Amino acid sequence: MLVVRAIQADDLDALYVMATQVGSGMTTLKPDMKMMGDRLNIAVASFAETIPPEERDYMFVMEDTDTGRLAGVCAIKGSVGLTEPFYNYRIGTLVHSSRELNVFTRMDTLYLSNDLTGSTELCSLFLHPDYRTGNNGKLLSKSRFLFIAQFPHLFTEKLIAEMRGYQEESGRSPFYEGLGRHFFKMDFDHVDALTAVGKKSFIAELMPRQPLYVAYLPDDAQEVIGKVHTSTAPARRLLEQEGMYFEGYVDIFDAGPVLQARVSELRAMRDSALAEIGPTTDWDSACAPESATAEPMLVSNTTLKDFRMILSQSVPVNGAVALPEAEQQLLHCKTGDTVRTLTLNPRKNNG
Amino acid sequence: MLVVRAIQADDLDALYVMATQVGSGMTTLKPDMKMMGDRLNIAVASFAETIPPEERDYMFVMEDTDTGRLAGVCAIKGSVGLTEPFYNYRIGTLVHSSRELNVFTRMDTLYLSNDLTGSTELCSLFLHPDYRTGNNGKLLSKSRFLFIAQFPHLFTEKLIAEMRGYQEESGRSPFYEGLGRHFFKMDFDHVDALTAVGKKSFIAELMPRQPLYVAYLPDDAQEVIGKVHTSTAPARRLLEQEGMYFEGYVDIFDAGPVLQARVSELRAMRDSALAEIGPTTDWDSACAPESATAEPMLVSNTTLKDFRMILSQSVPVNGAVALPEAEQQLLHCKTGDTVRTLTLNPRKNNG
Amino acid sequence: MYVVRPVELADIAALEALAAVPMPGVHTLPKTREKILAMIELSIASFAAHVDIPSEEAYLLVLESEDKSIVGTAAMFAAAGSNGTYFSFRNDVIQQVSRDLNISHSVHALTLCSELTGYSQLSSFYVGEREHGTPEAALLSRARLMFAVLAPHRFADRFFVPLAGVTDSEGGSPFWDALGRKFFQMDFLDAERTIGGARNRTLIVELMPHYPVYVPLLPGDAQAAMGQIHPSGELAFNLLTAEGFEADDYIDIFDGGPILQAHKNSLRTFTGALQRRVSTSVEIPDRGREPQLRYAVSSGSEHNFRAVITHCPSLESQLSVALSAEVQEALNVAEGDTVICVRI
Amino acid sequence: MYVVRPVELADIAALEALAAVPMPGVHTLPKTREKILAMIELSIASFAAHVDIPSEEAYLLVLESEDKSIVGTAAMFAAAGSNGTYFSFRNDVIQQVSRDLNISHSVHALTLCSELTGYSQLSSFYVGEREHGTPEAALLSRARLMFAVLAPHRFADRFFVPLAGVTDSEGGSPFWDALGRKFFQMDFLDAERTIGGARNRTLIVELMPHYPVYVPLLPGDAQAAMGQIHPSGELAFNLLTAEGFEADDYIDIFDGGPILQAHKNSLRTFTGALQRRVSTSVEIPDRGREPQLRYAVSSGSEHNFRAVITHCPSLESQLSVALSAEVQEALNVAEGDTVICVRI
Repeated sequence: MLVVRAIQADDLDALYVMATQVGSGMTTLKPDMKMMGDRLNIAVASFAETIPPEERDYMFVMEDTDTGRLAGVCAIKGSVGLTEPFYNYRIGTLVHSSRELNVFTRMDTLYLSNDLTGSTELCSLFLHPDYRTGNNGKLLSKSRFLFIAQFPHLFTEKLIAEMRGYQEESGRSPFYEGLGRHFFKMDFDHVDALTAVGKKSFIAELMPRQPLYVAYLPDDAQEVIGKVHTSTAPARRLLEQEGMYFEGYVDIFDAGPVLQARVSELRAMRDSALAEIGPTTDWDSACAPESATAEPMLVSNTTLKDFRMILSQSVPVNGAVALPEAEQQLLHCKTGDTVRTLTLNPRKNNG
Repeated sequence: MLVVRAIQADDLDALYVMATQVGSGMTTLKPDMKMMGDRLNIAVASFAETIPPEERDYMFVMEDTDTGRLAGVCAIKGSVGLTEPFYNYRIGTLVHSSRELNVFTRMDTLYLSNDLTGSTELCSLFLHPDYRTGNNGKLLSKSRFLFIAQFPHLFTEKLIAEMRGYQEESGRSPFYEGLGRHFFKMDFDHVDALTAVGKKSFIAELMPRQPLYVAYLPDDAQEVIGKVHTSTAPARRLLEQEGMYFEGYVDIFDAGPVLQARVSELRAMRDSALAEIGPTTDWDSACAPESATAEPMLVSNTTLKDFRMILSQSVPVNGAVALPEAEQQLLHCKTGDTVRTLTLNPRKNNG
Repeated sequence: MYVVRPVELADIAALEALAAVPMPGVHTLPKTREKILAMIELSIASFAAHVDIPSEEAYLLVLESEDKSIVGTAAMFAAAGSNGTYFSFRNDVIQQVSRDLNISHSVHALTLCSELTGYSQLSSFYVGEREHGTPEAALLSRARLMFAVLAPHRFADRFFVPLAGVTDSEGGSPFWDALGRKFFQMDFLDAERTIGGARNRTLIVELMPHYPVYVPLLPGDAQAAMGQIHPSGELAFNLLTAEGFEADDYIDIFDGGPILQAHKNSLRTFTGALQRRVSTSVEIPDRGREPQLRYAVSSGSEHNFRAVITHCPSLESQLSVALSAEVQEALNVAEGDTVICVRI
Repeated sequence: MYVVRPVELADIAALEALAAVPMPGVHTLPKTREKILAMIELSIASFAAHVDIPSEEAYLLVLESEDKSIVGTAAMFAAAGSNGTYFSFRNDVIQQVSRDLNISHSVHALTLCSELTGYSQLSSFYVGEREHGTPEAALLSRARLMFAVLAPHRFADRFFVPLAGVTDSEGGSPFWDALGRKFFQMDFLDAERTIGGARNRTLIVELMPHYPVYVPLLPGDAQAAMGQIHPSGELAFNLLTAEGFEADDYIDIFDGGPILQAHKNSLRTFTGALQRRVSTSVEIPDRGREPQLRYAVSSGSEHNFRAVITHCPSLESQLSVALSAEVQEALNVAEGDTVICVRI
C-alpha cells in the first residue's frame, strides 16, 4: 500500500536512487548527494519546527509499504524569493485609445516583477514511472493541500506553483527565442542549466526592465504565453481542481504559467473535515448524500512531525470515519484519534 | 415589506427624488434627469436583453411595498472600460538586492494599469437614511450576488467593486496630496467633480506612466493606500463576506481599494441553491443542521426581466422551501415555482 | 546669380508647381493652394515680426535661379511643437550587465520623448534636380542658419531637422508596420494623412507606446529602417552632417527616419560666420594670384534677408569683404553695410 | 612662472600633503600613499602610451608654482566607466498634456542611465587657496583640454565633469536621503565609502531604481540639492561653464551634484585653439601700443606636455607667437616649434 509521509533523515539514499531516474525537466531534484543532503536536513528541521516558517521546505515522499521503496516525492516551500529575488513576468493590460481617431487598442503587457516574493510554493513533484497508474498521481500531488489545510498557520496566504512552459518537440522554446535570447545571447538549455544551480535571479539582471507590449513579440512567442509543456498538462489540471488559477504570472524564460491560490480559498480548506476514527451509526449513513459513498477519500493524521496520508474508501459521516485497521496503522493512528479527510475529487455544486 | 427588484421605466421620478438625497460621495447617482433617464433606459434594455452583455447596466431598486416608496438602489455594470480607458494603480513588488553589500530591499511599487478593463462592476449602492436599519443594507448590497449566481452567463469571470478611498475629516485625501496634486495641479474636489461627469480617463493622461516606488510618497500617503473612507467600511465588509478581496488595485486619485472576485468563487455561486416553493416534510427538517433554522435567507425568483428578491425566515430543506403566501406575491411566484436561496450571512467551515 | 530670399506672395504659383512634384515623407511643403498661401503669409508675418521669445514663427526661404524662377525651398520653425509637444523617439543605449555570467552588452531602446519641443526646426528643404549637389543647394540649406546667426533671438539654442524615412514601393513603412500600426490600427499613409504630418498632437501620447521599445524585438526590416533616410533626403543629410548636425540620437516616431540635431555652437555656420563690412571689388588683374575662396554671403538686415554665393580671397584677417556691384545689388547692400560671410 | 605639467614620481610627497586637505565629495584625489602612487604610475604610463582608442588611460596634471611647489591638480580619464558602466541620472523633461482639461505642463524625472559611459571625464580639480580665482587656476583647468586638442585620438568626442553636490554639516546628503538610502539602506558616507566613489559598479544597477524618479515627489530639500554644487566646487563650475560645458542634463546618482558635459566642438578651447610657430620675443618699447592679451600656451608634444600663461598681442592674424626665453624654457620648446595658444 502507498502512504505519503513527511520525509525522514534516513530517506537520503532512497531519494538519491529516485533522483537518478528523474528526467531533465525538473531542476530541483538533481542526483547530487550534497545538494540533496542539505535539502533533506532543511526538510527534517521544517517538520521539527526548528527553523523559522519562511525558511522551511516540507518534503514528502510516497512510500510503497509493501517493498519499502520510494515511489514519489513532492514539496512545499515556506516562502520563495527571500534570499534572492524571485522573478516573473506579470501580464497586464494597457489601453491606448483616442476618441478623435476612434481608435481603442487593448494591449497585453509584460511587467518584470517580484510580486510573488514571500509566497508559499508547491514544487518538486515527481512520481516514479512504475507507479504512474490509477490515483497515485492525484494522491501525491494533492497530499500537499491536505497538509496545508491541517496546518494553515504555517503558510503565507498566497500559494503558488510554477509550471514548465511550452516547448516544441525539438526542445525549442518559442517564447525564449522571441524574447530572452535577444538579451541573453545564449541557448535556452544553457539558461535552463544556470537556473538549475540557483542562478536564476542573476540571469534576470539581463532581462529588460521596462514593461513590454506582447504585440512586439513574434506570433509563436505570443501564442505560448501561459501555456504548459505537454507533459505538464495533467499536473496543471490537478492543481486547478484544488482551486489554483493562472492569474497572469509566467516564467521569464519559457512563459510557463504560475498557478496561484489564496490558501483560504483552497478546496481543501473549504471542504476538508476532521473526523474521529470509529464506527459510524446507521442513522448517520442514512442521511449521507448518496453520491459520496463511492468517492475515494484522502485521509491524513494530524501530526506535523510525523505527517502521513493515504487514500481510503471509508467515507466520514457526521464527524466519524470507520477506518480499517490496516489504514489506521499506515497513518500511525488508532480508534478515537482525529484524522483529516477530503474527497479525492471535487464535488459539483448543485446550483 | 421590502423587495429588491429590477428597475422599471416608470421608476424615473422616484429615482430622481432619491438622488437628491444622496451625499457628495457617490458620483454615479447625480440628480440630473437627462443622465438618469439615459441610464434607466440602458437598465431597462439590459433586463430585456436588447443590448449586448458588455453594454448592460443592471439597476435594482429596493421598494417599500407598504408605501410604494424607493428605499435604495444598486447596480451591476456588465463591463467597464470598453468605451474609455479604466485606470487603476496596481501595487506590485520589486526586490532590489545586492549579495556583495548584503542588502535586500523589497519595495512596493505602483503601476498605472488598465488591467481591470472588461470586468463586471458592482456600483451605485445607495440606501436611504430612513431605511438604514436591521438587515436592509445587507439585503440591498447582497441582492446583486444572488442575481449573478442566477445568471452567471451574463457576466465576465472578473467582478470588481471600487471603494471610496480614505479622507481626513477635513476632506483632505493624503494620497492625492502626496501624488496626484503634483501632476494635476488642482484640488481633489475639482478632480472628483470631473470624474463625476465621466472625464476620469482623460485626467489619467496626466498621471505619471512609469512605475512608482511607494517609498517615494510621504508617509501619510503611503499609509492610506487601499484604505477605505470611514463611511465605506461597512460596505467593504459586506462585499468581503461574499468572497471579494482586495488584490492590490487602487483608485488613482484617492487610493481607495478595488475589491475583486472570480464570479465562480463567489459565496453565492458556491452556496446558493435552487428550491421549489412548497411544503417541507418532517423527515427533511429532521436531518437539517440545527444552526441553519434561525438564519434569514435571501430568496429570489429566477426571471431575468422581472427579477425580484426578498429576505425570508423560511429555510429551504432538501430542495423545497415553504414560503408564506405574502412572500410568494412579493416575488411574483406561486407554489411549484423555483426560487434561488442563499443564507444572508456566510456559514463557518467546520475545519 | 542664384539668390536666397524670403518667400513672397507672388511666389504662390511657383510653389504650387513645386508642390506637384512627388516628394516622400511628411516634412515637405504643403500641397494645397490654400495651405501654401497660409504658409507664405505666416512667413511674411514672421520675418516682419519683432520677436522676443521664439514661438510660432515660421520662415520660408526660396532659391531663385538666374532666370528668376523658384528652384528650391527651405523652412525654419522658430520653436517646434510650440502649440503642443514635438514627439520623437530617443534612441537610448541600455547597458546589460551580469556580474555572475560575466556578460555585458548594450541594447538599444526607443523612448517616446518630448525633448525636441522648443528646439528650432529646419524642414521642407527641396531643390530642383538641376541644382542637386551644387553650391547653390548648400547655400539654400545654410542660408537658414545664416539668418539665425543674424537674428539669434528668433531661434532656440538648438536646432533639429527631421528627414523622411524609407518607405517601400507602395508607400508602406516597415518601421511603422512594426510599431505605430499596432497602436493606430491603420496604414502608414492613412495615419500620416489623418494627422497631417504633425508630431505635436495629443493623440500621439494617447496612442503611442509609453514604455521604451527594445530594438532587438523589432523585425529585421524595421530595425534596418531605423535612422535610414529616404533616397530623396541624401543631399539634405550630407549638407547637414557637414554643417555639424548629428544623427543617431533621435528618430521619427512614424517612419523611423533620422532626426538630425545640434547645439548651435557646434554648427559651422555659427562658429565660422564672419561679420564684414562691404567694400566694392575692382577687377585688379595682379591680385589674381591670391587664391579665391567660395563664400556664402548674406545681408545683415533681419527684415530684408538675402544670401548669395561670392568668391574672394580669405576673409579671416580682413575687416571688409569686396563684393561686386551685382552681388551688392542682389543682397540689397551698399558699401559700408555689414554682411555675414561663411566659407561654403 | 606657474607651469602645468604631467605628474611625476617625485610629486608623491606633495600630493600626500594635498590629500590631507579635507575635500568634499568623491571626485577628488586618492587619499592613501598607495593609491596616490598607483594614480601617478597610471598617469605616467598613460602619457607614454601610444593610444589608438581611448580606454583606461588616466592623465594627472599638476600646477607648479614659482617656487616649484605643487599647488593644484587636475585629471582626465580617457573613457569613463571603461571597465564597467558609468551610471548617472539623466534629467528628463516629460510633457504632461490633457486636451480635455486644456492642461499642459512639464514634469522632471530622473532616469538611471549609462549614457556617459565612454565619454572622457575630467575630475580631481583642485587648486590651493592662494590660487583661487587666478588665471593660473583657469590655466590648470583648461590645460586638460589643450592636451586633448593636441592629442584628440586619446579622448572621446564628448567630455563630462562631475562636481561634488551639497552635503550638510554632518556630511549627510539630502538627495541621498530621499533616494539612494531607500535602496541601499545605509548612510551617504557609508555608501560612498563602501563603493569607493565609483559609479561603474554592478551593484548600482542591482540596487538603484530602474524606473524614472518623478522629481515633484522628492522632498523639498532633495529637490533643492539637485544639480547644486558644493561650495568648494564653485571655481571649477565657473571655469567649466565659461569653457562651454553645460549643466542640467545629468546629475550624480548619489549626491545629486551636477555633471557638466559638452561635445568638444562646443568647447572654447577646441574652437579657439590656435596652432602657432614659436618666435623669440624681443622687448621693443614702441610695440607696447598694441594691446597685450593673455594666452594659455602649451607645448605641441604629447609626450612632453607643458602649459603656461603668456601675454602677447592678438594672435588671430599671426602665423607665429613671440615667447620669451623663460616661457620657451618652461614649455621646453625652441624657435620654430609649434605650440597651442588659447585666449584665457
